Amino acid sequence: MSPSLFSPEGLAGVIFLILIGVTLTGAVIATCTKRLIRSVTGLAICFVGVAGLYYFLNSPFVAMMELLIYVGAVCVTIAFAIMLAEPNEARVARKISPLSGSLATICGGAMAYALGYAAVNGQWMAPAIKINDGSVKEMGMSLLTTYSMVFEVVSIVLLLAIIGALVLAKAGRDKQC
Amino acid sequence: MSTLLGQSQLQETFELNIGPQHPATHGVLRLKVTMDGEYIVKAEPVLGYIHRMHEKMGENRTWNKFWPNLGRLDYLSAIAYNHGYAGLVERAAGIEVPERAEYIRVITVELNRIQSHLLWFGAFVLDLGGFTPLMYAFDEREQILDLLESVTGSRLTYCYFRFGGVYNDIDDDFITGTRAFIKRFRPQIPMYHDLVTGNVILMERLVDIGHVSSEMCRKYGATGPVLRGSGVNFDIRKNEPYSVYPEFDFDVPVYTECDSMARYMVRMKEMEQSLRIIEQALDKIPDGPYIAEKVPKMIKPVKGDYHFAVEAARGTFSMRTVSDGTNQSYRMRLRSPTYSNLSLFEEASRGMLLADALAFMGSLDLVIPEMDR
Amino acid sequence: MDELIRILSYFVGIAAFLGLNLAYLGWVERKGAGHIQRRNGPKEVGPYGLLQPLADGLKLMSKQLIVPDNADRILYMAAPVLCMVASVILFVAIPWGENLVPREFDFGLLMIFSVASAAGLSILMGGWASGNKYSLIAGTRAVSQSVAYEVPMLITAITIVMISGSMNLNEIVRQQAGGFWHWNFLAFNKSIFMPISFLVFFTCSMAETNRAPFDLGEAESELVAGYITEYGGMGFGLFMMAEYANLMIGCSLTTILFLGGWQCPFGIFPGPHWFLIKMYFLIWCFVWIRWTYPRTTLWGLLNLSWKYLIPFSLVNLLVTALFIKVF
Amino acid sequence: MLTLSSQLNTYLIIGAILFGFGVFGLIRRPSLIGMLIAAELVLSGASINFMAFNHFLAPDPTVGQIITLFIMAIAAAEAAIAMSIVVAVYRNYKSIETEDLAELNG
Amino acid sequence: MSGYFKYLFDGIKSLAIGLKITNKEFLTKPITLQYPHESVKMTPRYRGHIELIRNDETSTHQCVSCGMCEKGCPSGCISVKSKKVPGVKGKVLTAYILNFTTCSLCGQCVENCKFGAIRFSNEYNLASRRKEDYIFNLLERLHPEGVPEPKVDPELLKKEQEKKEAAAKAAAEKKAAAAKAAAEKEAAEKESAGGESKAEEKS
Amino acid sequence: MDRAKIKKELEMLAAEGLPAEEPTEEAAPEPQAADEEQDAKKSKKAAEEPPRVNGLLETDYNARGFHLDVQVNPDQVVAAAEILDREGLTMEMVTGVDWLKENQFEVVYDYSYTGGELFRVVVRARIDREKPDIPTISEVYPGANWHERETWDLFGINFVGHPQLERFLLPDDADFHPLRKDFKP
Repeated sequence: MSPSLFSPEGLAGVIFLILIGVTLTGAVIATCTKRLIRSVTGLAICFVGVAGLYYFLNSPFVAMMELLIYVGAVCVTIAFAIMLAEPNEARVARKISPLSGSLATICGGAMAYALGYAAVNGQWMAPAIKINDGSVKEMGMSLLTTYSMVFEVVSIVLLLAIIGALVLAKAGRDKQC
Repeated sequence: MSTLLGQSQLQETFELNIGPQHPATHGVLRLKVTMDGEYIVKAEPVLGYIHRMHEKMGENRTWNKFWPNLGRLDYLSAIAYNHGYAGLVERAAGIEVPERAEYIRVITVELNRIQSHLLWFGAFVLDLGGFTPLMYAFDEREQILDLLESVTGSRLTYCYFRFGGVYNDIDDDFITGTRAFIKRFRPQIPMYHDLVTGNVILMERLVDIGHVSSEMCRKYGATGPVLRGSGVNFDIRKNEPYSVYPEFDFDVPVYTECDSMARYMVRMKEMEQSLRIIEQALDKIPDGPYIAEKVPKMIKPVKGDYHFAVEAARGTFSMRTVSDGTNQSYRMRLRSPTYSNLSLFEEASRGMLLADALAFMGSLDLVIPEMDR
Repeated sequence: MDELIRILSYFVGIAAFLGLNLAYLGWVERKGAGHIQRRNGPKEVGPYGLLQPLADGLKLMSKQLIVPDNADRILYMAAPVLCMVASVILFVAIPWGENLVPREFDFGLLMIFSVASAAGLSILMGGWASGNKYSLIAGTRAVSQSVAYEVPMLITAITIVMISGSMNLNEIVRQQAGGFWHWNFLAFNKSIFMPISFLVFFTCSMAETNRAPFDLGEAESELVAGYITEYGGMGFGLFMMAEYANLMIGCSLTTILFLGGWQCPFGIFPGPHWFLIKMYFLIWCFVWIRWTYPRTTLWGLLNLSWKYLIPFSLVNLLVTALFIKVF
Repeated sequence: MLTLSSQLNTYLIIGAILFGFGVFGLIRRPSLIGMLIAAELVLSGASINFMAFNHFLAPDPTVGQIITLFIMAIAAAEAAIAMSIVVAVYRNYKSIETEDLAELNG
Repeated sequence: MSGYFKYLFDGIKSLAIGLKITNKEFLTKPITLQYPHESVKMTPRYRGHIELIRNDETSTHQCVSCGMCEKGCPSGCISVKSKKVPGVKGKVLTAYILNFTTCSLCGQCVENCKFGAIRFSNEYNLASRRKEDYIFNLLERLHPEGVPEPKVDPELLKKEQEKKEAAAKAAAEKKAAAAKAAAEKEAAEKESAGGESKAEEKS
Repeated sequence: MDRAKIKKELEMLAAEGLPAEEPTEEAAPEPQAADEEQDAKKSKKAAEEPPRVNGLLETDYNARGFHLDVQVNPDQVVAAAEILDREGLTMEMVTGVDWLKENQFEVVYDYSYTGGELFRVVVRARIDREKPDIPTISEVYPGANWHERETWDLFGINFVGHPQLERFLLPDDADFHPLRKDFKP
């Protein structure tokens, strides 16, 4: 049964379709353009779409975090890297060998097909009951109790990442001292 | 940073072209800057965009006809340049100047110096991103320009001095106006210090930035506030007295910090000292002719070299002429202070942040037409 | 259907309010700058120069859009639009009054931060796409600056979230009901450092919006006009409008988090007018500060962030946690 | 069409497509940064799956969200590290194209 | 640590002082002068372009076209054009052209003028889109209604005419003499030329 | 700074550069200079006088604006600069004079003392107009770099060893030296 286009549910459906479009367009831009900076833009668009999907999956918190971390931090970082490493993009027009292009298409297509096939044909069992509603409060509770390991690991990973990035940047910059 | 800048083959450098039209250069100066990120590896000034060959003009005109050129060198302290030329030719031709004329000269030169420093102050803070002090400085500067206009007739490119005196006499209106200006301007200086000098942001940008040692000044021939900001007590008005300067009681502000702040402070203090000189001159000014009576129409100095130096707003302006006994100069050489002051920029700016280097350049107080001549 | 009408009316309302504000904030800034500098500011177009924004807008719109030769055409065109869109979307979450909020998000605060972070990307894009070294430097500067100041800003915001127990902006305001002594910036019963925290947040929002004295991205004496060097006409206009929109968002957020949003200082007649008064007062402070101080450098900026703002916000976080635990 | 948002398969297929794009990009891109971008796509494809399962199937709906947040943290850390590696590599080799880095073959 | 806080407090204090000053300025009245609506009175010594002084007695200028201003001008922007009119003492100024685009307002011309015929005007509202608008004929500017004819002094005219006649007479005599001499010379030249040509033929 | 020492050293330097066969000329310039200041009319005839020989003149400051006037050989300017540098003087300017009649260029170096006492020294050297080579003093005084470059630009005097002898004030494609007396625009 399809809801009317102008009911709130129908509008939500339209927006969902738009979000899917945004995600896939972003993915296409991110992988198929020649200039890296456009790829990053595509990535950002894709993440905006993904954040919308998360919102539909009833977790606005993760959606916001997706925007904050991916668009605001990861994309900016990558854009920075591009600026530092390839400021003039002189050698953009490097030939991509047709072999790698077709290989990539085949691999990617096969992966997507396999995963999609598994997804559609899998027998997914809905749970009988939900023990909580997945709100931020519950999430915070379980993050600090059941899954506190994740919390700790994330903090260590981030710390290491910061130190590692500093060390690497320093080493690249100043070899002699 | 200097250790990092030492090995450049791995460095990621790029060239940045600042100018000839750029908000920070205040004129048509160009800087070819090689940058490493935000740091300057090498900054090479490129001059000559408004070169007008004043020296050749000096060779081709009679002594009298060279007057208007002086106002077009350093358009901000044009009267000091007038003074330099007047002194040079008077020395060469042996012309006596009446005392009143000398007093008038000193008053106008010092007014002009204040005006120049005010403009520099505004433009310097503008370089640092503060727009408002510029407007306040311009307000005061307008008063000076009005005063000078009422006596010289022009507002910027003065052509006021003549051999043996000045173009026309000052009147009582000018004297009362100048006194009123001094009274009005004195309390403004602490206001500037409150608004600008004490500001923590400005201090952060000026203190310990742009170090120029006295030895470096000597090697590069830097003079004026740059030299005095490096702790050298040298002022032509004191050390090589000309005109009636020995009769006045004034101090030469000297700061030993050698940084941009020191140069800034020197200029601010110099304004106060100029006010003192003007006050004394107004008190002491004698009556008498304002121009020597017997000035020959055709000036023919004795053959030989002559040299005369004055303290312009930016440093030592010295003129050297070679006379061959005719009524024209055989060779006229204008030594402009900022030319030498800027020549140390390339060395001093190495390893600086771009923003700091431009602030440092502002603290040198450049006037481009004077450099290019 | 009701929902649709509500959305539509809010859309129209926000558009009208925003358009008027973006136009006249420029006028306020110029007029304020003028009077601070002993001059008049705009005066000729209309009474008190009130039609000046119209004239400016007409001028900007009638200008030819010139794309520089070595610019990335698509990104060059897209960057100002992206910047503007990111700024405008934020207005959806701002509670102007108790019942006057376009969409009440449970995570309103988070939403504002996450969407605002996209503006940084657009500035980077604009700076990059212009194909000009000045723009590029300015873009990187602007972004590194906003990244640096996001840290103390978020920490301070988290303090507020801890106090209120909610990320809902309306809820945060509701908890500050009563006289001005209940507002968060004077909430000494929550943490003794709240006034300092307010100053930290205010400074950070100034830096986040690239306003003077933190306008390193468009430092005209160094980088000509920064990331908008190559933009003319409406491209420039959009960047300027986005700057003012960001200014409004920053001031609104400060108002909501610290100054009690739409609450009245004396506990009577709360409503949107109080919100607007507070917001405009803060905007005026921004203008006032901009025309008083010189610009900082990048190091000065980072020093301020790392040496002062981050330690203070962290200390405040700890003290708040302590207060919540103890009292 | 308008009820797609309430079907698990939609999300799974989108995740699969993103994953496929990621793999495609990883192979096709000649430069390190391009590969980094593709890797981000792979990660987000995976997190969509997590979120979808979390929403439709998990008895405890916090798990998937926590895992997704974990992935985000990893992605951010990865981006930071990768960026500094890229910059360091570029400083040494003046290139970020993988073919030019043959020295690293050992 | 105390230095840290001291620096902080000093900094905040300095910023507050700055804000106080700008606030005070904000509340005081602007000092600007709205130029097209109001304008400044120029000081009497203001140096605009030069102009001829009108003599109240003769209601015309005092220029005697000596050209001292032209000679003394460093930029060569003055050109004085004059002619001799019978019956008038001295030369009569027909055009005093000032090329204001090259004038540097140095004042040498005014100084050099021994007759007090020129001075600086007080005019500063000079704006135009065309360069040619700045080439002034000062004589026309002095007499916008039309340059009056110079007054002819009958006695002088008579004297001059006599002189002229005498001169013409003398000139005629001289001319005649010259013509005669020339004719003789020509003849002589012809002879020699003829000789030369003959010599050429011979060779 | 020691005036007497500077004077002595410069005098010796100038004497070194004198051609060996005319040692008697060394003493001659001083009275001649005195004449020049005392009697203005006489010096009008100076045009016919032969070009000055190397040597040191003590000039009247009030009349000329400098205290010492030294003429040295072109290859001695660096030595002179070193002497003055050792004593802490400032290089004020470097310039040239074109003596077309004598077919020579004169390179003039002005030094002054900024340490307090007033002292100005002029060092000059004459070079041939056909082959205008003179060593650079920019090694001693880096500030001379720009002055020499400008002098090259305007006169065509070649400062041997100068690090960057390129067009400075004039455009890069200029092929003339405008301050030469035979320059026709």
